[in-house]
Amino acid sequence: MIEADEQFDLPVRAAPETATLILQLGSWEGPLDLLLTLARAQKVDLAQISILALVDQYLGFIRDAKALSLELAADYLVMAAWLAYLKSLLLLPKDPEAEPDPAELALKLQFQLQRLEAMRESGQKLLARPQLGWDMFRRPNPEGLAEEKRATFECSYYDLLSAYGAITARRSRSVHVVRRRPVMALDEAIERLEHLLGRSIDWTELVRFLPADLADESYARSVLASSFVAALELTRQGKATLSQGTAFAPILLRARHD
Amino acid sequence: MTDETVDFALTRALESILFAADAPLSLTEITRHVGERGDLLPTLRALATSYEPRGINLVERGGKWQFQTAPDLGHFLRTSREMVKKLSRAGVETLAVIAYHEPVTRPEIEEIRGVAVSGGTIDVLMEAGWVRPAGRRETPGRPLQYATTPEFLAHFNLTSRRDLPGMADLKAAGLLDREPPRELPLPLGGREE
Amino acid sequence: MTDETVDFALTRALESILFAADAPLSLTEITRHVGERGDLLPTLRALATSYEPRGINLVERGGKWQFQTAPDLGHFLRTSREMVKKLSRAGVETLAVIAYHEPVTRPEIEEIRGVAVSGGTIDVLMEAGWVRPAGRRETPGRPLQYATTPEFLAHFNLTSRRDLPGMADLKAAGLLDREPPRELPLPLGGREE
Repeated sequence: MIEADEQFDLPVRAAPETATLILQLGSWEGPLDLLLTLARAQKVDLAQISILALVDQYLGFIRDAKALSLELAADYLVMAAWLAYLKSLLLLPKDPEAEPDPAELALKLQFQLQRLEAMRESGQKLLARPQLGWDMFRRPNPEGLAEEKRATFECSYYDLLSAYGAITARRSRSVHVVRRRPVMALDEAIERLEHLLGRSIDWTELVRFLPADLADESYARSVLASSFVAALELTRQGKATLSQGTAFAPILLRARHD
Repeated sequence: MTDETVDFALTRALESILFAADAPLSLTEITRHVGERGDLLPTLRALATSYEPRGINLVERGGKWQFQTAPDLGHFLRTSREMVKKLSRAGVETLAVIAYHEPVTRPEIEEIRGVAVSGGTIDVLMEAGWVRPAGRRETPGRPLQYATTPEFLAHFNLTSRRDLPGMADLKAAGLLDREPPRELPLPLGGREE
Repeated sequence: MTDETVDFALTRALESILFAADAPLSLTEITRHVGERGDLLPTLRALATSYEPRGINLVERGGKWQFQTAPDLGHFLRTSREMVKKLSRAGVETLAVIAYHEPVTRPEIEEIRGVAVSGGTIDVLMEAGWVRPAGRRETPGRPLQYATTPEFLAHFNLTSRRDLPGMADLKAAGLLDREPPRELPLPLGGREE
């Protein structure tokens, strides 16, 4: 503690900063920022700040701003209303039943101011640290590390041989296993027709010489075509005579006897 | 070969790899280049110690290793063209909030700062490579969380977040608790800038 | 300050300057960074000597100084990640056809296999080091021929291609009786895979 009479020896101090806190609403980032600035002006540890004094300062500030007809953002006014409410709670006689507890609300405001202050200081401390590209430098053009991806392939001798075996098996099947084609060969048809015709001298329709109930349609058509050509061939050889009344009429056939 | 010469060969390999790398390397990445050689950390730490008094330092930043010049020699190396990115006050504060509280959601950043955080502020931090989205918080609305990157640690010459200035004190004071004692009914929601 | 500590400070400055430089630096360029400090050469040479056993070396080339990785450590700067891949069925078959019929052209391989052979299949066999181009066939179109490599013989532990079992051996081993698994012979011109 400084004794009263000692103060005369002290150098003249600068005027306290509170006096310089003039209205400059635009430069605060919202009500909390303004509250923090006001709290800082109290020049005490934020943990020991008088919330009541702070609330009065804020409300006074808002009142002055309105007197100067400065435009106040809505959130400044909302905060003012809330702080006025908090002030009324703090001034009323202590009611243990009160919900919320005004002391707790004041503590929380204090906590929030402390936390914002802490983050603000930490940001500045961070910026004061050595920084890459200003204090420290990395190599500007490092060669870089190359990474080649090399694949090794897996294939056993057995895989190789069984693959070739499979190909060979495939090929041999396609060479030797001839699919039965559903046709009656011309030779077969001639032989058959000649045998059936025999020595018959009655005109008989060609279709009557065809085998009955041919299930396979394509085979039936092949039989018809081959038998017709066979009939023409037998006629050419002089072994049969062909007759047809009109176009698309049934083709008639009989053995020829000279 | 004695143990000592084996270590020496490994040390040389680590030096060359970290020197040639075009980005800080994690232990996994280093192992890919030197092959499986057991725990590399003791050798890396010994190497870092041997470089400490030199003009080149080997440092670990967020689990990644890199060579860089000693922080006190910047004045030899700066050219007038280089300029430190000027962050706005909102940017510095938001970066500090994210770094000290990560992972943190935007509503939480806004609550701490007492103003709405404009999209541009977080954008600038992400563009600088210091901040990244870090998954969603499994709470109603599943808000996106933000965290810092290894590049942030490297930029500010920090080995890990534990080295953030004042980290231990802030933690002890309870100022980094995600939830204050109970939810604050303070009406906040001003606009920044 | 003794001479020694002055030299040490200069040494650190030189280290950082040469490390952060984007090109080899001449004495004049180094002087521009550190300022006039008398003859830098002895300090540079001492620094180079101190780095000699390390994985990073300081070297002078045509009057310009630079750090570089030690020349014997190049292999650490490249990694080859080995990936084991199973050869596809098309690959195995194509390899077998080439082995039994070399030198063989692609149309011939396709005829024997009964399916079109994609260029990728032969590429994979060449990447594996088992197949090589073996000149052009002197027929219309001069198609490229393929043959196996010594690596092919080594991989399958064969002394020469004559060691490949003949048809009779394959039959005796039951390898000609089996149904080809899954893949059916497609008419020529079909796509494989």
